[in-house]
Amino acid sequence: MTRSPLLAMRGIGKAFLGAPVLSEVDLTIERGEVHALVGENGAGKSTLMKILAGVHSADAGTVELDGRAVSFGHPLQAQHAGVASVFQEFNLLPELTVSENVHLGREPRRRGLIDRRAMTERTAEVLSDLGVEHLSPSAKAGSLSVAHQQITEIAKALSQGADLLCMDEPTASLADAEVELLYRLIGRLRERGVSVLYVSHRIREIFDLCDRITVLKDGRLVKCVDTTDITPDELVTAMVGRRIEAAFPDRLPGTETGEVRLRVRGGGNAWIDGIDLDVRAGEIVGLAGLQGSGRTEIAEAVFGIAPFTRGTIELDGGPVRITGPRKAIGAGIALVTEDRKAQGLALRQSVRANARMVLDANARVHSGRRLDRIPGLLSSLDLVSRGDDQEVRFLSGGNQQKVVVAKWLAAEPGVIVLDEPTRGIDVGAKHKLYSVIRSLAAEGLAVLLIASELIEVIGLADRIVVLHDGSIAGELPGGATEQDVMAYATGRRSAEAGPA
Amino acid sequence: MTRLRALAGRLTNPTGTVFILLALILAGIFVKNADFFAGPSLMAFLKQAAPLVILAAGQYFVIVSGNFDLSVGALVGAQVVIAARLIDGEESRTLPVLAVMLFFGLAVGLVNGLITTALKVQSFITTLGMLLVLYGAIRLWTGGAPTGSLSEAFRTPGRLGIEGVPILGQLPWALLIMLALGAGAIVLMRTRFGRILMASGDNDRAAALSGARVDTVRTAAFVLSGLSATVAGVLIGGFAGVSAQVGEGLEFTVITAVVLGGVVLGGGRGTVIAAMAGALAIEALFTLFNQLALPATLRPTVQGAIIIAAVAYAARQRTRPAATPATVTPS
Amino acid sequence: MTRRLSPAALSSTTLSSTVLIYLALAGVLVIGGAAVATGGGNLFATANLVDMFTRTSLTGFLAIGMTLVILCRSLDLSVGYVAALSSLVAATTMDGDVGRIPLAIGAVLLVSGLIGGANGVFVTVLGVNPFIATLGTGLILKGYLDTEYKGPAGDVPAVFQQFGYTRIAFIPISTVVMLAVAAAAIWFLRSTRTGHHMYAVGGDLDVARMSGIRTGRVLIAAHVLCAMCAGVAGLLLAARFGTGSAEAYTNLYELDAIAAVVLGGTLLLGGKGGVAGTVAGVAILAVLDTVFNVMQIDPFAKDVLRGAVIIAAVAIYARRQLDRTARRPRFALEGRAS
Amino acid sequence: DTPADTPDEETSAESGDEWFVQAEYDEQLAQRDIEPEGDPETPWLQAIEPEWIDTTEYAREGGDATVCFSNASISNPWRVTGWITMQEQVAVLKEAGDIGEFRHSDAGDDDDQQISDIQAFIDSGDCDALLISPSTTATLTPAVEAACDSGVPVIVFDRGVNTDCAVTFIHPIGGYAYGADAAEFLVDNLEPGSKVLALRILPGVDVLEHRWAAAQEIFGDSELEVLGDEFTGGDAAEIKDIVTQYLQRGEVDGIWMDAGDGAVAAIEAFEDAGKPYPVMAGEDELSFMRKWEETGMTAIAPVYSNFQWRTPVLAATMILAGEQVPSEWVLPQDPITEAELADYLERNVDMPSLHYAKFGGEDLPGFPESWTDR
Ligand SMILES: Nc1ncnc2c1ncn2[C@@H]1O[C@H](COP(=O)(O)OP(=O)(O)OP(=O)(O)O)[C@@H](O)[C@H]1O
Ligand SMILES: Nc1ncnc2c1ncn2[C@@H]1O[C@H](COP(=O)(O)OP(=O)(O)OP(=O)(O)O)[C@@H](O)[C@H]1O
Ligand SMILES: [Mg+2]
Ligand SMILES: [Mg+2]
Repeated sequence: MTRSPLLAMRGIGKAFLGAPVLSEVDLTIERGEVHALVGENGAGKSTLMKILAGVHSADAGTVELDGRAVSFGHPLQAQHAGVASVFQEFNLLPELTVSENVHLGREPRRRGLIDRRAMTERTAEVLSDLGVEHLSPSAKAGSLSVAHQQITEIAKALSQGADLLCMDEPTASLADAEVELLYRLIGRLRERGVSVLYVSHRIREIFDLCDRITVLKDGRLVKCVDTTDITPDELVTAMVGRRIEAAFPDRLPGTETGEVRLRVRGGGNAWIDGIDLDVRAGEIVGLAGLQGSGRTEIAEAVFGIAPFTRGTIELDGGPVRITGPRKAIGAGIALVTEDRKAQGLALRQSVRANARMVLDANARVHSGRRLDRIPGLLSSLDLVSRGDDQEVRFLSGGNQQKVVVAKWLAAEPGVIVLDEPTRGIDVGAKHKLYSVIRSLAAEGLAVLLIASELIEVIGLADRIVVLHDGSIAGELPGGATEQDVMAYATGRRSAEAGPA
Repeated sequence: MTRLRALAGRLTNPTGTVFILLALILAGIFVKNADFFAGPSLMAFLKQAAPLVILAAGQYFVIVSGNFDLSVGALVGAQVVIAARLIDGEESRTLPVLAVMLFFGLAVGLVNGLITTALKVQSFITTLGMLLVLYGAIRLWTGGAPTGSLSEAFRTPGRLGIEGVPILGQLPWALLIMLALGAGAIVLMRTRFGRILMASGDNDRAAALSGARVDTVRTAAFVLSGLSATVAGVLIGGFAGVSAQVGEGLEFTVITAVVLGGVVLGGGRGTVIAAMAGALAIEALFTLFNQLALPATLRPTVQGAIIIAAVAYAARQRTRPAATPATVTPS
Repeated sequence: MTRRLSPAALSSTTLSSTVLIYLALAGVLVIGGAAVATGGGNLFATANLVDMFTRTSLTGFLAIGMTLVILCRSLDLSVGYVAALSSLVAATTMDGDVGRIPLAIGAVLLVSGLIGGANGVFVTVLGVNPFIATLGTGLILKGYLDTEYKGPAGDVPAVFQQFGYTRIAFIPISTVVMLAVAAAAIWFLRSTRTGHHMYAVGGDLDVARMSGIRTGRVLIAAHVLCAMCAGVAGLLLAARFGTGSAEAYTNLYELDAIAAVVLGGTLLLGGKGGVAGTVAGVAILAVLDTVFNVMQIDPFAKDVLRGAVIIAAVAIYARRQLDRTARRPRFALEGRAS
Repeated sequence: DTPADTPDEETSAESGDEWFVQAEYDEQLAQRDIEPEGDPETPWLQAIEPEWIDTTEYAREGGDATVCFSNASISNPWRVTGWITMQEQVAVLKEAGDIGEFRHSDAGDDDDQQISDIQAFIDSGDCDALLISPSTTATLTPAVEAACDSGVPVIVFDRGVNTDCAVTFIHPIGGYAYGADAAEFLVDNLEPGSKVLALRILPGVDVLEHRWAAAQEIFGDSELEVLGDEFTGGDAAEIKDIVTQYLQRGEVDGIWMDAGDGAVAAIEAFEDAGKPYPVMAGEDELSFMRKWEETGMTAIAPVYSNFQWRTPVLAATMILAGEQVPSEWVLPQDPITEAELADYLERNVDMPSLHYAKFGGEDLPGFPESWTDR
């Protein structure tokens, strides 16, 4: 008799508010296996994982753990069944300490009471298991660096002693050294017979760590293969559905690189320093760097959210003082923020209300002509919606992002800063955005593009400015290799030293 | 057919709940006493409901922008007392005193708004404090009980109307003021101000990053609430004269009315017309209680149960998705 | 990572909020003491101390319970009604019979607990905003009280009245009990899972749920405990009145309790604060009352001052909160820090 | 003997009329006709059937006594008027050297607060006499008992407490008499079969409940029809609204009120509906009395003697001087009839509208400024 796999999910289907996110997805994980789950943004990876973790319940399909059918109505049930999860979004409470966060929901008890000493000791154990130093169990989570927060999340999942550990992009905010730690740890878990479900966009990690790969695309299972049976190129093709070279549209004919529109000299504040930046009309400048390297801070400084306290900004050759978003908008700057739900959209308002928000809020850019342009703008972005009256929270992520872009384009800016514009949106929408970015350049806008997926910066930007630790580490032409960018981004090479 | 469906859809959405409720209550009144719908008695009902409707509109602005105004009841009371003391029966003082009252209402709203936005004190606390301050200060000023008296002119808007209108009898000024202000509120919500107010309540960060002056519009909402309390004070004082208890507890009634109208505490959702309908529903409910001769002591119980049920029903509607197919925006 | 932690705690604050609040209390005592002294009085005379302590107990019970619901990002506007009803349940159950005291206490805790449970269910299961849900419960209770009790009812035996009147040295027994309940609540929040989870539920409902916390149960537990605290407040009312009184609900005790909680540094948005601060908040209000009384301040001026003090105190806390939203700087304000 | 077949008389009696005590009702109605002892010019010193008691044990040398006063509240115009009168009386006694210091605390209608206030006075040990105007009868009883035990002479006025430990309890005849004055007037002035609406402030307050209990007793024996009894919170807008609604449904011939607050609003409802004025029982509150005169309607102003606020301070000085006081000091309580209307309006011509005609402070030095310019 063959032992049943540790986990067997069959025919899983899930829809949010009528929009299908997963359909007919199968996933099996053997004991001691490290199983990769890959797919484009919005493919449904996190959703599948959340169904497994009891956060969402599936609309269709069955889940078997250890050969027994299970159905989790609450995350607690999943935990009890031996499934531990590290979620994609941070899942920590800033006011609680590391050890409280690690044990949240499962506090050790002695005689019915929370045993804080045991809690601290166990946390220290898990952390040292992870090989982490300099992370005090009694530090408040809110005071930690992003990397330490991520480690706390991992510790939280590990401490559950689960049979199946699910990790959704655990390395997204980790530096190389910390990623190494995680590798070693996963190796040790595998030896103990623990299975790992590993979600990541980093192809290299997948080939380094995983035994098998399940590929999702648009909520459907594309294939499930052994890592040894597939090459990275084939995997990417399977994920995207076409060859990657085709991924980025070419520079549009007639795009002319004109005068410098945005010029920053010696810009700095508490988080960034020594920023010299030129963006010309018709030019796309990419900002690359690791998580936390200060890309968003540059965007925020240019847009006046956290203004530069040193240095100068010039727009079209004239010095300007940008002290807040209203000043920036008045000066013709637009910022597509990195977190569209928290910063970009009023989710319960209609498409129309969101699209005209910038015009409504700023007398200086408000005009009847611009208002009249909005419907055309939305349709030129191929917005899919049930009409202008629909609340944007019911739109898919890509369409939400189109609304954000539309609201900024409505104001006809001269400079547009795009911070992670493709985060969490599906392939088709991504592509549409790529060509939108191209056409913005063709129309003579100065575009500053921030994207975590290096490939996007490389594929779209005319020039790439690489940041390291809050300062500019170097500048590369568009189409530079990933290695070159990473060399600057990780600080292995710096502008002063020149190319190695 | 599709129109019917659209109507049905609108009625089952959380904002529509209040219209169903209002219809049910009115039907109840009709069954009990069809005469209620005769012109004069209907006018009397609307005349007396007008202040709450106007207050609801004012409170709506504050709630939709993400705040609370607990000080309106005390402000209504203060305004009536101020009017009585300053007018002191002199007809000629009516207009100047009305100007003083408007200024006072504006100032109270402004202070509420500034404390909430600039000092970042939660509006619940700001307006609770303002309630205490107004309550105490006004009594301190008048030595505990209202003094003076209102002029005839002052009492006109709240008490009188256009006489001799066919069918209706008297067309109350209060009703006309209510309609005008209601229409004004609806129009205001369609202006840039209204849109920004709504967006600020929904997501103040997104609104601010779009260049909205979030603090300014929120403060303006408090000012509108202060002004609506002033108008309500003029109407209530006009309707019934001065008494020591004017306005007491109105804040809870009006917040309930607004929430009954499907406006969500926390901001960003609901329409001003539904909020005003919520106020009418509450007033109609009180009338129904009266028509049913429900023992006076029992009324709060029924009222509480109905409010919880209605808000729970609306909450249920809110989590249910509308199932119409998506289309590409036609170009 | 699409969601980052609010960087609230990034700055290296050495002063914990609770310490700050006790400093505020000390400040109020000093200023109040000085004010009284200029009028030739002594705020710290035994009589005044007794007065201050006495005034803490009733609001104290209510505010302790209120702290729990506010920590969970909820609210309870029905506590005044619950306290009034509890005083009646207690007095009518005792009915002058010493032997029935335990029964009465049990009945009060049961009734108030059930009401709290109903509040919790309205909020969690029916999804009604707590402001409206508990306002509605309050109205329901008001109707019941007005209909059922046309005035004071029941008879509290002298033994139980001691709960309202006896003191040990200059500390009233009711204050001792209140402090004991406060200690129990602090212990509960710190040492039991349900209590600890209240911070998580108020901090972030989704995070709490994803961490395996039964958020609904926690919220209901908070409401039950809050109502039971109101029940104890009702017992104290019964002890002090010698009878039960429906009229007690007219005093807007719920607003006092909320004010005390907020003065005590608990965020109305939940997730942060605690009972230790609340006790200080209650004490601040009690000191103010005593000072106003000793100084013979006009009752209406009292309201004005109270309102102003509450707003001012919360504005100061809010300012501190603001300072702390700053991100950890990487560079010094001028030039690079190396 | 199963409970099912015996009608539970006790409970039915209780739930029907918890507030009605036949003996007290009879006593109060009788007291209305008894000539009080004392000078009619100073009704606040008159007493109905007083039982004088000796107070020499409280006698104190040298004047300048510290008198403390725990007030329930000044949350309505009647109490505000009385409180001013009391302060004026105190000023006179201070001038005379009888009172050195007058301390007061205001409980804002909160029973628990008032208990604390009383305790604070006792604990301070400074009070030579303690005046208490209880916020609620039953609930303040233990606190008053504790005050009596402290040895300080305690004087209770307005609402009573369920103990006679106080040296004297000062009050007008009472709620039954008030309610009966009003109800009898309606019965006498309305045709049999007429319809009466009762407007009440709030439930559960004994002084108000007694008024209504007496009215029910009298209406029950009459041929008047009571349309309903409504709680208004004393809010004029609420009153006008309710009366308007009743008028929409049919005729209302008479209005009975348990207190005069907002009486004018009730009258206006008739005016605005174009209906004839009802026969009305209001109170000696001036806005009502002025409206009454202006309209010439048939009305009466029952009185809950506001001048009683002078008596406790005077009683305190008497007690501290060792003079005799009545153990229960029942003050006269005569309604103002049509015949006296003009006289009382004349005497109070400068007074503000929410003032009470029988406030009894005309002879105090602060008159009239202290009542007009607050
Ligand atoms: N709670 C929700 N309500 C509505 N829609 C949701 C919800 N959660 C996810 N979605 C939608 O479901 C789709 C799949 O989301 P999911 O997070 O599973 O993608 P993913 O594969 O994890 O993507 P990524 O790589 O960006 O993390 C997306 O279109 C997303 O907008
Ligand atoms: N320690 C922190 N705690 C909370 N928020 C932070 C912290 N550090 C940075 N942030 C916020 O997170 C966002 C990203 O920070 P930062 O600019 O340092 O990274 P980045 O280079 O933009 O990286 P990415 O955008 O890829 O996350 C910014 O909005 C910043 O305000
Ligand atoms: Mg994901
Ligand atoms: Mg960023």
